Amino acid sequence: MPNFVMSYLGSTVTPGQAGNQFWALMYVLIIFAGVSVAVMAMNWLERKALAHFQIRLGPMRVGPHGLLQPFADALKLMLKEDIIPTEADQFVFWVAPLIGLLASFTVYTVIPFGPSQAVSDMNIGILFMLGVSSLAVLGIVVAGWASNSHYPLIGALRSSAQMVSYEVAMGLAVVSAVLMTSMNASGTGTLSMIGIVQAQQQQGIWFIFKFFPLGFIAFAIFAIAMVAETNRAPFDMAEAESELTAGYHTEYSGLRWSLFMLAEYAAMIAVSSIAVTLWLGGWMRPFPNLLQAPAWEFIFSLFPGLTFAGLAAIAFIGTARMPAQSFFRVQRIGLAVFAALLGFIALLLLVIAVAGRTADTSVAARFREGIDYVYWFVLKVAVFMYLFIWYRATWPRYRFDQLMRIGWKVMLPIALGVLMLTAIVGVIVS
Amino acid sequence: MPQNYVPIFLFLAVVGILIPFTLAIASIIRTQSPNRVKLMPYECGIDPYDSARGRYTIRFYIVAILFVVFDVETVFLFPWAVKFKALGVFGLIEMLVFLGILIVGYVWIWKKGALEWV
Amino acid sequence: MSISEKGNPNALANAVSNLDLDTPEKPYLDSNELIINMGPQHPATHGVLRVILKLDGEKVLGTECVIGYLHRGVEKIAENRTYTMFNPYVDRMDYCAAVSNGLGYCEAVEKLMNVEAPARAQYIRVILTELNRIASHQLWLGTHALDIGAMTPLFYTFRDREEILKIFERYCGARLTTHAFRIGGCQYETYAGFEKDVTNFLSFFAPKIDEYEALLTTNRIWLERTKNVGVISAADAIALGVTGPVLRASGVKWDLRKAQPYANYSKFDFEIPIGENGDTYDRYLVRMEEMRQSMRIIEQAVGGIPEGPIMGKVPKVIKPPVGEIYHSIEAPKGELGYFIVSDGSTQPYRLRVRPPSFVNLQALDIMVRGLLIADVVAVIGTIDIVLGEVDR
Amino acid sequence: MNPALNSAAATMNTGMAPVATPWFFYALAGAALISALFVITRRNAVHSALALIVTLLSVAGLYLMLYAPFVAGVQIIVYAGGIMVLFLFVIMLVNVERSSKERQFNRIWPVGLAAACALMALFVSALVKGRALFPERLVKLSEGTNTQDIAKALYGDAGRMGQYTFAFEIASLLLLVAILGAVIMTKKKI
Amino acid sequence: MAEEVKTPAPPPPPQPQPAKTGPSGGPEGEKKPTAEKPAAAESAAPAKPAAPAGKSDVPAKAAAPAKPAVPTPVPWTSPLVEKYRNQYGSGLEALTYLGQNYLSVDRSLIPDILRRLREDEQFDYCVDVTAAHYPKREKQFDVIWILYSFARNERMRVKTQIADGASIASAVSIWPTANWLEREVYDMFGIRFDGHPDLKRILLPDGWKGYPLRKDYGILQQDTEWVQINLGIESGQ
Repeated sequence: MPNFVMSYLGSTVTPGQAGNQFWALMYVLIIFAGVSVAVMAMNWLERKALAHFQIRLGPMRVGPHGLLQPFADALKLMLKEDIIPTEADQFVFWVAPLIGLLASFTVYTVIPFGPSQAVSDMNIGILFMLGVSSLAVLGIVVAGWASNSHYPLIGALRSSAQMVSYEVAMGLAVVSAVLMTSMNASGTGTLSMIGIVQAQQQQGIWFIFKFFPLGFIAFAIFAIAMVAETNRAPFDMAEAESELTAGYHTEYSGLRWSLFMLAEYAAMIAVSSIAVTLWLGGWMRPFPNLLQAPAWEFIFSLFPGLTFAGLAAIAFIGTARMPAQSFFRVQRIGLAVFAALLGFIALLLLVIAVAGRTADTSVAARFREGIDYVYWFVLKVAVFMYLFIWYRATWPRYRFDQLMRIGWKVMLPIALGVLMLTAIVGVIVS
Repeated sequence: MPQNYVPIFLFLAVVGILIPFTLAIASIIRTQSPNRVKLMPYECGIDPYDSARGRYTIRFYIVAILFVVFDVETVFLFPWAVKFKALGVFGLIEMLVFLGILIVGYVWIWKKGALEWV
Repeated sequence: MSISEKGNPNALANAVSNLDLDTPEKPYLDSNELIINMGPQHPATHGVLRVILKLDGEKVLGTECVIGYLHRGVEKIAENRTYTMFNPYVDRMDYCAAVSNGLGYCEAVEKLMNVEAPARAQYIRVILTELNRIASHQLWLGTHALDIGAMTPLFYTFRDREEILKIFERYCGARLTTHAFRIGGCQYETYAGFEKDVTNFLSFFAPKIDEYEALLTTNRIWLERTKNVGVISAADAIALGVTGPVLRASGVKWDLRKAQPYANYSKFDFEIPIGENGDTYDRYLVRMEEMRQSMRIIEQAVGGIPEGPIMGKVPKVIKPPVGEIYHSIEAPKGELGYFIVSDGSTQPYRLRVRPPSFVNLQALDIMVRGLLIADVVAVIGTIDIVLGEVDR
Repeated sequence: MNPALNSAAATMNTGMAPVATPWFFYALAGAALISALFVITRRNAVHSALALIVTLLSVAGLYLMLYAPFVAGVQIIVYAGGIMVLFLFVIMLVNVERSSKERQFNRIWPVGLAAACALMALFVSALVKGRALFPERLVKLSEGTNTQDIAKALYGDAGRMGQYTFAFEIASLLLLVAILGAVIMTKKKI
Repeated sequence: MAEEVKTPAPPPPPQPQPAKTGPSGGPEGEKKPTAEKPAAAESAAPAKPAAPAGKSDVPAKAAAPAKPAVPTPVPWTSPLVEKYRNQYGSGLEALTYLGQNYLSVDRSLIPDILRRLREDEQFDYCVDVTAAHYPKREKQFDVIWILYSFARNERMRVKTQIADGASIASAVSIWPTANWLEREVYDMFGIRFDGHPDLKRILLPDGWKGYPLRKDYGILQQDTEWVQINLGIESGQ
């Protein structure tokens, strides 16, 4: 049994390619659980970060520094009454959140957390991601229609129009990244997510810097479009609470409502992953070609452990700073335990980093590599997650016509222009 | 089914089983006490004047059809992009002609104001 | 997007009239007009305002305001209370600017009785009223920005408003419905350190306004959302009786503190900020500048508080002579007037409040026609209504 | 290292090993058929549209089985993601509540039936004649380089016109007409 | 529209109780318009007691500090007043009380005089329209317009008396702002305004019975029937 597990840890291809459906199922379950936890963490982080932007504390009561707040919320949502309006179309109302959820989760099939740390690698990876994530529109528009109420209907139409509008610019930006993948000796590019990262590795440059500033502009187009695509501020027209109360999910309540939230956050992570994969070198650590020496390799492999060590230190400081009243005792203990947990993880990661420092093909080394890949990928995605929060704290909301105008009259021409310029430059260079 | 597409269905199955399962669990433990006002469509506490299933504005239709057109165009671009270097100048000109024709249409609808929302 | 021809009363009159709620079936491919209730249970109508919107898609074809959800019969209560007993009630109308309400009421009754508050009381009144104007504008700014989707300014303004409320609390024990003034002067002497608190606040608050402006004034999205939105021309504004910052943003340089100075405003040096286009952005700028001007007034006043009594010679039982009076002040939201008819008894025979929000709200329809749903909330926010005052 | 795994990896470059093909085929084909039946029998247009989405996605799955992933991707992006949004918007432009009360089959249903039978006959004949109808080479596009092969067919190779280059350029004219038509139809005032 | 001056037979109906009593010597109050205010009431012409009515209350310690000067309405003389007095004669009476000017006008003159005040005299801002109820009087209601002129920086009031059930011309076509103000007067007093585009209740619900600001409407009184039906509260309170 340990051998079995170890052999897969050392695998060089994704389980999908290897055709091992059992291990693929394991990956699927891990990713499902991981994304759910990430959404919860994101929820907590968003509330805390937003609160600190706004000079308040955010959740502080449930668990130390509100760490258990997402769990409390989940429990509350489970217990809340599930209201389906009498006028609503019961079946469609039921199925709508499921559509969104299926769409935003299925794309994780091809997200490459590492060269072999993905469920599957498809020849049409990026096409699949764009296509499936565009299906989320259907869930939203159907949800608004099923509610049979004005605000959800307007919200649904708005957000679907918004999503399809920005999908155009998004697709064009993606094409210009795909163009770059074919700038190699064989002249053949790829749509595979893993292939795209490997192309960046081969060419020795993140595509965001390729043909500067063309790559950067394409990336910027994508980064803007992805905010609109996920209905986040400043493009959160769909659920503009000051206009449409809650947009397309106004009539949804309880757990069913939380499914929409889950889908939205999962989609945020998914589109950020696309951006990271296409332009930011995916799982690659910084300067993989410049700083190639084994020493550098070792130093960078310490990062995951050090990050957790830092988090543990923050948690310990938080424990120390808590008021020394008996009222806070449970919370102090909780935070201390949490800090210890983080510290333990940090220790574990550091041990693995040291054990796997020899760049051979031993299982420990492969395992260490895997952790590095996932770490750098998640770190890059986390930066985007933070940006999402930052946007929300800073900017007012666009009006719907302005949003559409930007989508069709600004983003689309720029994306087209960048695409054509990239192609021309590409032909000239080669 | 080629082996590396099977995980898609695994993913669909996992989500499609786990989520309804959660909903079912929740439906057992949650309270349920509906009344007429609760089940009314929300419109700020006032009974709506009419059903929301009326006809909404035509502009969304224009957006959707433009989206389909540009979507198809993007789909054409993908295979070109992966072979782009091998196709060379010839492929570039091909694609510029293709895009050029579409850009003519795009400029036309811009001029006609179909991209204006109001 | 003013629909009237330069204040033509007939056009305006028709515009303000009610909505035709019938939605005729339109021919094929034409969308139906949609009728939507915005409010009373809506996050952005600042209370229990209900606006019936007639929409074509997102475009507003017309609106009708339904108000009165917060009607408490303030004017009827006034007829059944003595002048002194009614004084706290006025705080409950515009609860964001309770001090201004109290000032207007006390001055009106004083005028009816032909007494004047002593100089020291006048200074205290001006300081507190201007502080209250800042507080009211802060509340407006926070909620208005929130309506437009900027969450953060709300918390900044509430943080800073707290400092003003602390001064109020130390002065009279209450934070919101202060009941700070009495007929004939002030009841409370300033507490020790009042001047210092006010001065501290001024130095604390000056950079804060810049902070708000840094967040919004040059923000591109803010500009797009507010420029040329909810435009009302000066002629329209006058015809519709709009007052306060809304009127000034349309370019009419009219402020009761200058035009018909009350209290001792004539002693202070300050500017009346005006706008040019009468759009939401100008109203925003005018209010921001008004906060600065209020600080100027406070600065001058707090340095010059004279010694002396704080109450004028007012009998214990207030019985104004028979007569009627109209007195109005420049409340943060516009002209707040009290029309009092006295029959010589201890209770007002009739007390009419001319609320600025009520009259200003009438301009909503003109301002939002042809705009989009999102602009409706922006315009409601920019008119700065308080439903307690609209409905009384 | 797991030897089975490496051998599996080795197959990757040549082509994908099929997994449980009949099961997937019957499941997908069944889903496509049943949902297609729902499309025409549901009175509520939105229900029909949802059923149609299932049909289209099942067909996309069938394309995957045929080692044509690019076509499957296009099916998802264009049909399920694009056209269905268009359909739903159009459904919202008609009064669903009224139209669902109208009669569903009008008098030309025999014609429709005849057309369906003719199509059926075509399919049966294709099934019977089998390979004779289709040249072998078209089936040979390998999964791993599917997109690249399509690119070759569409855009040519190394300076030569591809098989469908001309058709591809014509397609852009078609798209142009679609844009113009949509705008002219919906914006009558222009 | 009563274009023609009807010169009502009796002199302007008596001022309501609150208007007048006592000695003279009206101070102008502290509100001193800064702009070119036309000659105000300084020249206290011989007090022309508008009407005998008035309950002639002993001014209860009317509190003016130094001189026991209880203010009283004095005639308001200005070119504006002269102009209209010449035209309308006794249908109109101009007074100043505590420095605030008002015109008491016969009901039939109202639409005409309001229009002229806006168009000829630049009273372009209608501050308020309100009313007061005097149940003991024959003409039970005072309707009051408070006007302001930006050009003159001057405020004035126009008053008229109407009987219960009578209606009065709407000023909406003169000042659009009168729309809601008139609706409120209608809502609270039941005074109807002819020519108002949409005269319905504004603060109270549409089906409400009774006019709360009338003196015969008790402070605790409610339309119990409405409350029972619409709010489902048994007691109706």
